[in-house]
Amino acid sequence: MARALINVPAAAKRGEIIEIKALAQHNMETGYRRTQLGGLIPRDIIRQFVCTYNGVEVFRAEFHPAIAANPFIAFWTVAIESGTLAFTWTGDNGYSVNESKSISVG
Amino acid sequence: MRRIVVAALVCVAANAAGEDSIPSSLTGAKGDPVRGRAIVTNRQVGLCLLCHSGPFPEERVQGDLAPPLNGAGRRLSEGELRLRIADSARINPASIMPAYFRTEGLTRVAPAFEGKPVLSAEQIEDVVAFLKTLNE
Amino acid sequence: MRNSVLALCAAAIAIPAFAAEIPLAERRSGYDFMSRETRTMQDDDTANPGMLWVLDGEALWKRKAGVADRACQDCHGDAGTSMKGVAARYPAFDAAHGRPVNLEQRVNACRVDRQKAPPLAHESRDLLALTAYVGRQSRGLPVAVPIDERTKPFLDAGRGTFFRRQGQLNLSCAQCHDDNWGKRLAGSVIPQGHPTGYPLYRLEWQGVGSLQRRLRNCIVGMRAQPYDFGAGEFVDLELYLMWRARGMKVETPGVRP
Amino acid sequence: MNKPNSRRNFLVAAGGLAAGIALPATVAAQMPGAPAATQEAIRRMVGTARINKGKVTLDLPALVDNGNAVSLAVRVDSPMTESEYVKAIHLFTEKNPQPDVASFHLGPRAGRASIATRIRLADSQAVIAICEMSDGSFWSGSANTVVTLAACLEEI
Repeated sequence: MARALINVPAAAKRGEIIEIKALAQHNMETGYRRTQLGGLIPRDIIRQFVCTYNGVEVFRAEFHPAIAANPFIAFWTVAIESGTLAFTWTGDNGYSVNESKSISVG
Repeated sequence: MRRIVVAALVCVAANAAGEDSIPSSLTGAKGDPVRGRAIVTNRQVGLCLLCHSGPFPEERVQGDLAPPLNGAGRRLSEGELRLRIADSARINPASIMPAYFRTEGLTRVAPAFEGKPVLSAEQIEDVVAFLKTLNE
Repeated sequence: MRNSVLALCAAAIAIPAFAAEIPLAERRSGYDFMSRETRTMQDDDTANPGMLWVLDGEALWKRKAGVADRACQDCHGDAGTSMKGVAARYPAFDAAHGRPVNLEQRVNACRVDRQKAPPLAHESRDLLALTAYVGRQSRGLPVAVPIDERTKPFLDAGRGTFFRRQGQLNLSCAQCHDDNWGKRLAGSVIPQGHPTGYPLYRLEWQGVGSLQRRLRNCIVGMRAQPYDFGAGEFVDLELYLMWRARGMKVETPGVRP
Repeated sequence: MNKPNSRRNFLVAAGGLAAGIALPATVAAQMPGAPAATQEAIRRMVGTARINKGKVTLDLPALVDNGNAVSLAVRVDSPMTESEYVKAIHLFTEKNPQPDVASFHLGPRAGRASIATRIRLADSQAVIAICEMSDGSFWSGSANTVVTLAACLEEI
């Protein structure tokens, strides 16, 4: 099933600054909500998002419960060479998702 | 308590169509304007600010479906306010304003609210007493 | 006597023209009442969280299911062509049931009859995903529910529900969405209530939901007893709402506050 | 369906946190006006460093449709070169039950010091962005927003 939706330009010029958008499927349960019976719903969130470019970390984010459900993040990176952008989301209860996109830089 | 409510409901029903006022208190006593203000501004109890606005600077979001409550106490007598809250359909059958003290003639009322008026007689008297203080 | 006549006259003057249907040219999607940020969320497929459900729906469309071991695709082929415009025509008359059925019911009929699989639960992720995926194929196309002698009685029943006052607060759909759209109910602008984006991602839900879930929200707000998911009254109301939105563009998956 | 009302619980929790906590004077000097819990969270992130005003632009709609997903963008005035770049951007709120929102780690490879995300806001309040530069300096920007509560909720 769709765990994430990532948008990276398929091709870019060397040195071009490209925008990357990533949307992950996750409820981001805050840990502050209660059921109708009054019980606290335990926190269950994505804690970290990492983007690597040919193995080198170019962007990282740490999330707290105030990040909206189905976390969306947009950021920029310089297209330096052809290769792979890898995305990793990790979080509570062993949550871990890996996705990758290839980019051709000319 | 229950007897008072039933008696008061009858009292509203006895108010013939065409009259513009319920002159006497639904409880026989004066309401408390401080409690009335709390009811008016509570979105789950009075619901007033969903449609009306009024002199409540602490309430950021107020509705504009219905006339502002400002000056309600100057425009309308206590009895006129009481009728408009209890059963505004008597003044305008097409009004969007719910009848706060009528339980008959309603359709598909949720079980949790079946047979209950939106506000009790005491609460309506509190609201009337509060609205009467709105002179500007 | 004279007094009561005068009072009646005054009452008559006080009654505004009410419950008039919105002229076709003045209809506006709920999209038009949203903030720029929320509109952007809907417009940009890479930022629209509803697209996560659409992607799930695409996977389900291709996945074999049931005793028949058949996928939607095995009968319908590429959804991009076979499902184009379909959601814009629902609810549609179903001969087997002798009444209109909505898209959720259509999907489930296929599952039971063709795939020999159990029906998907109302508001389940899979049913929302499949309807979002099918709905997505009609994006940009005009809503066009066919009204004929078979569907007309159900359309009229739905119209009746739309104008009927209900609940402890004694409100009708029409009082808000025909008579008072554009005004504010507390902080929220009242839209006209055109169901052009369903199933849609509602920020309030933090997820995707069906039109019937949304209708239940309104009915609970009126303090009325909601109809059960899939109830005939609900489908008739859906049919009326879609007819009322005829010609407007499908936005699925929409985003709303 | 068991859908609890998140915002109401959020608000209750926020009220508890807003109760005053005595703070060292240095922290209060870093972010005057911010509630104690927010100041405390900022201090944990930046230590005792001075926080300058400026260089950080926080885009937040003045009025939001729903506090469950508020679009937010941060831009920092930086050339983003090997020698001068943004290391991190931290977001804090004033009235959420927990003031920390997120931290974003950038570097010269970002090319542009700009991020966008969507956050939850329990109530109308200020959001604060603090940026850590490659030279070790801290800069801040903030924005206020009014959160509209939905009129018709699923459960009452």
